[in-house]
Amino acid sequence: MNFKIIGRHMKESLTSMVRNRWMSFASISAVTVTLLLVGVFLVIMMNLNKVADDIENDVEIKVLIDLGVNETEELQLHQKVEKMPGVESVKYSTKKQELDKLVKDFGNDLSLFKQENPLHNVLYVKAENPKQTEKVAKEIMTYKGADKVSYGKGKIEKLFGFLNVSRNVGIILIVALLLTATFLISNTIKITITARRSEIEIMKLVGATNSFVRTPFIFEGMWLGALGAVLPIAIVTTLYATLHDKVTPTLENEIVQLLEVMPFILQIDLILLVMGVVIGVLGSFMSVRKFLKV
Amino acid sequence: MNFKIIGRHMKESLTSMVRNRWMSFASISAVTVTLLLVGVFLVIMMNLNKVADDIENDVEIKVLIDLGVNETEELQLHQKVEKMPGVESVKYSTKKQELDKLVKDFGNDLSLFKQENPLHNVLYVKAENPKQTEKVAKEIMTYKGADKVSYGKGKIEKLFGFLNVSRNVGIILIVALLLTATFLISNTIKITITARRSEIEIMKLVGATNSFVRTPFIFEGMWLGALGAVLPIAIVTTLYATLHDKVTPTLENEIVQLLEVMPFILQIDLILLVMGVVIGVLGSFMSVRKFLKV
Amino acid sequence: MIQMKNVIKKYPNGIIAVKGLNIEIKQGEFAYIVGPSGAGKSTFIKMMYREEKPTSGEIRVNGTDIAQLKDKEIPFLRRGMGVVFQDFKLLPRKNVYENVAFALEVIEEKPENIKKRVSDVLKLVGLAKKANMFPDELSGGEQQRVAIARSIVNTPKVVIADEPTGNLDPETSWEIMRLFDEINARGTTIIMATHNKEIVNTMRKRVIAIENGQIVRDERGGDYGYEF
Amino acid sequence: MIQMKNVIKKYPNGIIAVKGLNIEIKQGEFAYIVGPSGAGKSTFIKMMYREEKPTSGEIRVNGTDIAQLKDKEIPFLRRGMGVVFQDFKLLPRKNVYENVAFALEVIEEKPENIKKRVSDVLKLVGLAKKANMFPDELSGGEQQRVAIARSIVNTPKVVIADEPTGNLDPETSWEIMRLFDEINARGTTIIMATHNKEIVNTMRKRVIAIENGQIVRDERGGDYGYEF
Ligand SMILES: Nc1ncnc2c1ncn2[C@@H]1O[C@H](COP(=O)(O)OP(=O)(O)OP(=O)(O)O)[C@@H](O)[C@H]1O
Ligand SMILES: Nc1ncnc2c1ncn2[C@@H]1O[C@H](COP(=O)(O)OP(=O)(O)OP(=O)(O)O)[C@@H](O)[C@H]1O
Ligand SMILES: [Mg+2]
Ligand SMILES: [Mg+2]
Repeated sequence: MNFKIIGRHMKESLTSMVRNRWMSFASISAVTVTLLLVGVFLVIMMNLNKVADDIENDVEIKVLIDLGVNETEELQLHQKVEKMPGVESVKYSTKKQELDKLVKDFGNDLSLFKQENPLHNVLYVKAENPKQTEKVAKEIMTYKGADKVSYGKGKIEKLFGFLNVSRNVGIILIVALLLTATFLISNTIKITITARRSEIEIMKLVGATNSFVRTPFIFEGMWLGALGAVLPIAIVTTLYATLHDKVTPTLENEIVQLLEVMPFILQIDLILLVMGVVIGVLGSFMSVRKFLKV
Repeated sequence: MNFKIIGRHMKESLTSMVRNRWMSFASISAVTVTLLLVGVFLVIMMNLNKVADDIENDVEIKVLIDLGVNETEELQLHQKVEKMPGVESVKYSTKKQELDKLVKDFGNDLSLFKQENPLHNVLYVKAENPKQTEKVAKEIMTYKGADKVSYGKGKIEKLFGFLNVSRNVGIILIVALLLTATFLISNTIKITITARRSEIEIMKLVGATNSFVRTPFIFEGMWLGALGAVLPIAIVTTLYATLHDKVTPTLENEIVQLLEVMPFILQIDLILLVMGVVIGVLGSFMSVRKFLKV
Repeated sequence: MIQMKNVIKKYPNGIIAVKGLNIEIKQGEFAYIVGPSGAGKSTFIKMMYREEKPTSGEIRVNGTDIAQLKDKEIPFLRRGMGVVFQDFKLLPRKNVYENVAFALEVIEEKPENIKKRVSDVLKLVGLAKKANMFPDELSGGEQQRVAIARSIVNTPKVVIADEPTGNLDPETSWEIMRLFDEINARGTTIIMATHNKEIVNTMRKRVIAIENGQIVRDERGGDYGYEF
Repeated sequence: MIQMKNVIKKYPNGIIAVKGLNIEIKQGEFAYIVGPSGAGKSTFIKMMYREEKPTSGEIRVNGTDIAQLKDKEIPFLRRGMGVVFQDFKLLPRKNVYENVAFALEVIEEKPENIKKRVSDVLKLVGLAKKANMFPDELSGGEQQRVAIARSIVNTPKVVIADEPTGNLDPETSWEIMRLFDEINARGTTIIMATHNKEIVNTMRKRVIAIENGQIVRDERGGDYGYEF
């Protein structure tokens, strides 16, 4: 197949799409609506995933420092923990700060214990990877000056479990949605091509080879998919950029953050475009094939 | 139109559906896939909504009982609060129980205060409607024997805000999904009927009235929709029943509970069936109409 | 029964297929429409049953101007007419029996009558054995005969046939013509566009010749008239 | 160039349309296929360009048995043949020019040649002015002429025409026949199924009569032969 022929097929595909205006429009709008759905859910799911990550990353190890330890020893412990592999950050909190927190949470009833504070100084340690939390905690436990190390074992495991389930459900939903979208788009293209089976048969009867008949249809599938992706890309991009700008300030000091607009939204756009084009081309290819046996 | 004619149209619609096997199958599977999507998301969204309700309903008012109050007075307060309009339940907790909780949360450092417990006896009050929490709290504040009343003002309002946003997003998603599904189903039916426009035109040319041509198509739309709803109903029902059975035991003592299988799943099934049938019928009606002008 | 006055038909693409037709065809007449390819015969015929609406002029069928007909009334006009379309227009998903029966179902004929009547008509056109076959399983001539059967099955007042013997061998053509003649003898008007010189010249009837969208000749008992 | 040996064609519905055909048609011949409606003429013709595959028997075109042809090779068989289908088979979304040009695009003819050749052929069939119209804007006879134009545009070795004058007036029919005769004189084989007695009896050629799926007569310079 040379360039001239490809040009002919390209032109043919555009003419045919225009002459089948109504059907083309129906196909394109089905693609549009489906991809819009995919886009919106992808954005939501991936942000939820980010939220789960953020929450997981917020898990801390609380190291109660031995009451019988002096300041130098405390500093040594602090530095040692900071240099540990797998540790991301260490935050020191005096027993006074701890009591203040307690009072804030439990009311002034406890404030009469201010004279004789029974609490410990504390190191709050964050692991680089939340999955390492346990390992890090156990390691610290062996250090001198660490009285008690806690990281909410049961609670955190429960949280991790919950987040994992959510993430898996999210992935299943996304995959299901992608499959559904694939099916719907190729189904629509199939139906529109079936409506043109007699055209395909006539072409074959006049001596066209399979590829001669097929190529314009494949180009047409490509256009339908690409045009169907235009609106979803525009809408998802604009909406997310706007939403991100609005929401980010209110989340300024929170653990949870939205995904940055770039490059995230470009990736989504790419997924939508590729889905549209690939499904359009494949759907067209497979549907035409059925009617080529003449 | 008499019964015989309706019978004729009904038979006609079935024959036509069978003879257009391929197209019918394509339509039905598009409906199936779309409704399955709708079903799954409805189930998820409505359960998330339930979770939000559960969390909201878990908000409690904590009433610290005056330290200088005797047992009878405590009982009177308890009963008075219980009888208050808008109060759902009241739970009494001694100061010993309170300290135990504190110790459990904060470690043994506090246990040395057991000799001289500085805490109050407490009433935990739940409002019938979480929105009334503030009103109830203020009312109790005026009662004799209530020392301090707290219900996490800022925190709860933030939570409520968050839950409301989630709920609204959820509703928007559901509505968007329903609209999308409606569009996709009626679009598919439109395309399949467009592929048969010449049949419609021939019928008109042979002297059929609009309603004579239309009625079998409308029945056909109904079948397509109804058949398309069968699988989603079966799948969603089975899946949810299974999931509910599996998940419920693990949630036994949690605040959050899944929606009971009955009548919830019946409602979902009904929505799916009605959507399939109504969209099938309307989609068919509107598409045929376009080609009746002959 | 059918009168046309100054009928003009201009298609959307600008072609004026009929340029001022004036004609009257009385109940019970038998008229051939002849003329070269593209002369406007089919357009003339299509306007009688309102497949095409005239651009201007008046078309009266049994007194009512069908150019003014409301959409709702059109089916009732068509029921009084049996049409053999030049391209047959069979319903592809209905078999031979159902295609013919459809013209009776439309007028809500009783099922028992339908069965009898359809079988009879299929026998008349020689397709009794092919009642269960679908159009795409038929030869060209067989399809044409199904179209003819459908046009006469509800004993309409007029049969309008556009080139009804174009795909038939002479013998079958003559059978169909005898059928039309019989129906005509019982009072049915027959209007038939044809290129079949032999038929026109043998079975002498009124001949309306159209050329270039205008009537150039209108003779009772005329001949086909085009020599080459 | 075309030989058939014991060719039988049974359709999926059980009808045996061709019951043991033996025939040889030589390069440069002009053969009419005649016979009653439903005799098997179209089936016979369709097997030549492999629209239908014979149930058994051998069909040789230029020596190769096309019953054994691989799917891939079929287009190349068809390119050597120009076919006028009984139901025209025009592409509905292509205009007259494009429909005819398609047969040349298929063989990857140069665009400049296509333009010239298509215009010439459209002039031959009298449709030069309608090049930009779509099939559904044409009269029956005009559609048929587009089909004829497409069949001859790539100067095939054989033209196979199924009832090519069924929708044409006698004058246009004769023009087409003169065209076929000319092409035939230049060496092209012509195989033409027809019901037109006048043509067969006037332009004397080989006549192959088929009845009930079998050849009942095969005469050079024969006549149409069916009287009524
Ligand atoms: N739907 C249409 N749209 C546009 N032009 C049309 C349409 N139908 C017919 N024409 C044009 O109107 C003219 C008359 O067509 P018509 O079908 O009436 O001819 P006809 O006499 O029936 O010819 P034939 O004998 O070939 O069937 C032709 O030139 C044709 O191209
Ligand atoms: N696709 C098909 N499937 C089943 N049966 C068919 C099919 N095509 C034709 N037949 C049957 O085969 C027989 C021969 O048909 P064919 O089309 O060859 O006839 P023909 O000689 O061309 O007739 P005509 O002059 O009417 O065109 C007919 O009885 C027809 O009903
Ligand atoms: Mg005509
Ligand atoms: Mg034939």
